[in-house]
Amino acid sequence: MDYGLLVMGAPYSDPAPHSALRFAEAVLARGHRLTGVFFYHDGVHNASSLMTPPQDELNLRKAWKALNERHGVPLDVCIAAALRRGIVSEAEAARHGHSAYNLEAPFELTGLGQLLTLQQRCDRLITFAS
Amino acid sequence: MDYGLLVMGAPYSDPAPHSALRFAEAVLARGHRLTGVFFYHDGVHNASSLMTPPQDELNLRKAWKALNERHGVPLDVCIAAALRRGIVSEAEAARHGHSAYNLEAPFELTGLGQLLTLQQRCDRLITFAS
Amino acid sequence: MTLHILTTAPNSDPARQVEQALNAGDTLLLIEAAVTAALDPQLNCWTQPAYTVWLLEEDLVARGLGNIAKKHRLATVNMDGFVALTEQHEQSVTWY
Amino acid sequence: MTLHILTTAPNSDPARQVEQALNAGDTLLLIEAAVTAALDPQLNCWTQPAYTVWLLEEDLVARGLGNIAKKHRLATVNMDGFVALTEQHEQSVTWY
Amino acid sequence: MHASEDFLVIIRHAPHNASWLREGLDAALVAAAFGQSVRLLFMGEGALALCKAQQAGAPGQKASLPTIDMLEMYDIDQLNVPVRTLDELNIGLESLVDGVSTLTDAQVNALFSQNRPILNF
Amino acid sequence: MHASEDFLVIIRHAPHNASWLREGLDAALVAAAFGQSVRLLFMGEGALALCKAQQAGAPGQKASLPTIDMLEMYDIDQLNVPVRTLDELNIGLESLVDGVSTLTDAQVNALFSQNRPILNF
Repeated sequence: MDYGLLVMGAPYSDPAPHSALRFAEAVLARGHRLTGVFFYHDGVHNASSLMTPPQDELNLRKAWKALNERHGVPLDVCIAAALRRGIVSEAEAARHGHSAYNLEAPFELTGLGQLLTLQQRCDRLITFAS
Repeated sequence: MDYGLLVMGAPYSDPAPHSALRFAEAVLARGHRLTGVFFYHDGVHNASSLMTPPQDELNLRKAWKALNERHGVPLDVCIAAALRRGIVSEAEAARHGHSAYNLEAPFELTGLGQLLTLQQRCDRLITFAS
Repeated sequence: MTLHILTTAPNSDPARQVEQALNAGDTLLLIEAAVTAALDPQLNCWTQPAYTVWLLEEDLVARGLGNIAKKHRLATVNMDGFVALTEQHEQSVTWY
Repeated sequence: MTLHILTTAPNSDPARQVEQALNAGDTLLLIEAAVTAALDPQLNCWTQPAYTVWLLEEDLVARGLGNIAKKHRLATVNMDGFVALTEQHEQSVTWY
Repeated sequence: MHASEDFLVIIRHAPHNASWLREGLDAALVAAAFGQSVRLLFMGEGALALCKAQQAGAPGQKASLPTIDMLEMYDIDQLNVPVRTLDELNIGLESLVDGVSTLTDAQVNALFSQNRPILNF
Repeated sequence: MHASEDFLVIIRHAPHNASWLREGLDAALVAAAFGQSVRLLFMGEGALALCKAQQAGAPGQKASLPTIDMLEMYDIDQLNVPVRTLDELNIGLESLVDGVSTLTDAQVNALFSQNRPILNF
């Protein structure tokens, strides 16, 4: 089957991204396809390349990135939710006069329409939020 | 009197920083001193210089910065809570190999001990969290 | 005497917890989501005589509950009054 | 048939809301903070016959509640079983 | 999932409290813009989003009522609130914006028995 | 506020659920390191932090039990739980770590009647 995930919690503040990652691994282990992950609400913080957890803790961004590298899963981040919360790509940084950015590939800023597209393309859309 | 504020909510995700800012203005308007603001838990996101709200919305970081500029209020951010959540100063960025940073003066990364010091130095410590 | 500040709705865990903490003579200030308590004058906090309860006016008005609070004759303070309450109470605890 | 996923404690708003949404034949999966429901076998979700309830094993064990769930003979699934439940239900709703 | 189905968006968070309300309503508007027929269900504190007397919050805090008013322009005319929610909040239908319809427990239940896309905020 | 007073830290959030528990315990440890005599009150879901059978969560999720075990080293030996909390959670004292003492409603109430620094997590 084709699965999509909607992740709406921030790492370290919320267990939702941890649950979503474990679920993603289990989906793939059962032979399904993961069509995409959409990050909305506080979930946009999963994309932060400045995330610096202590060394004995999982770096959630790197874990999502590894999922993308191994299985080609697109990682889409809602642009409106992200900008408000200080998650900015190189292009958006330039547009808004910031001298730095903290979102880079494989994460992509995209509109909320992408969530609707994901929902339509998938057999199952599972939401992770706490 | 000497007031200290403890802010533990993120802008846009939580009303706590809005309440704290309005309270800070009222404290000063009544002739009190604001000895410091300490940002802990998700409150560390108040310091993000990449925060990019729509133009018709208040930029919370700029509002805190203005409070500092007008009244010299120190803005201390818990370093452990901040690093996990991707809030990083220039020095910490260098230390952890990041090529960008999103926390700058007047916000300062500091240890949790600073919260205890603030509590001891103030007549009143008021917590804002939701 | 302690000032207890509640920021969550009346049926939330923190609302139950603050009731365990309130002593006779204390003050309870309802801000943010807690101001929805104005809708129900039968709630415990409005019917007990042991402590004083205030609603934060700005948060009440923002949610469209100002008139309902007036109708129920509930006491409100503005932000300046919030600061005054903290002056009067040496200690405050926020429940969220 | 819908799979309802609850992530909050049994006395929370979302826990009350999911009860309004559950239809006969539906499935309720308790994950994250919701697994504390294992402590109380008298909770409505354990005593009604209309829908099936599962606890997510990993979250139960992490919180030290694995043995209590066993003692109360409550049904658990692991992450693989969670995926299986989503295969069996065309629709899922998460309550948080 | 096809465009003809009734797309259900559930709003359970109050205004001024977090961006849940705003981000939930945004999702409803985008679904409508995608040609879906959207039904909104306001449960629990979410019903306060319909309070017609609400205003903007503190300076810079955006009001959400204008978004509620915009729903009609997107052909979202199903604004449902459970009777149970109104009872629990002790709020009357006359305090809410026009065009809200109430649902019995059985009607709420029935919304979830039909197979349709659901987003829960 | 002086160092001799009993510093009260309240923990109301469960393990694995957010960083509230960890960050609350960190504050207690720092207060103790500052020479304060710290008392911990575990209310509501916070009492689950004392569950002795708890383990690390998913890979990379840090366990909080080791921090509870560390409290003694910082001379934090007052671990209080309201009887009401144990009743509401339906959990017995035997499921919790050693050294926890229960408080009646009146005792909980009394904790808040004395003037002392309080941090509420």
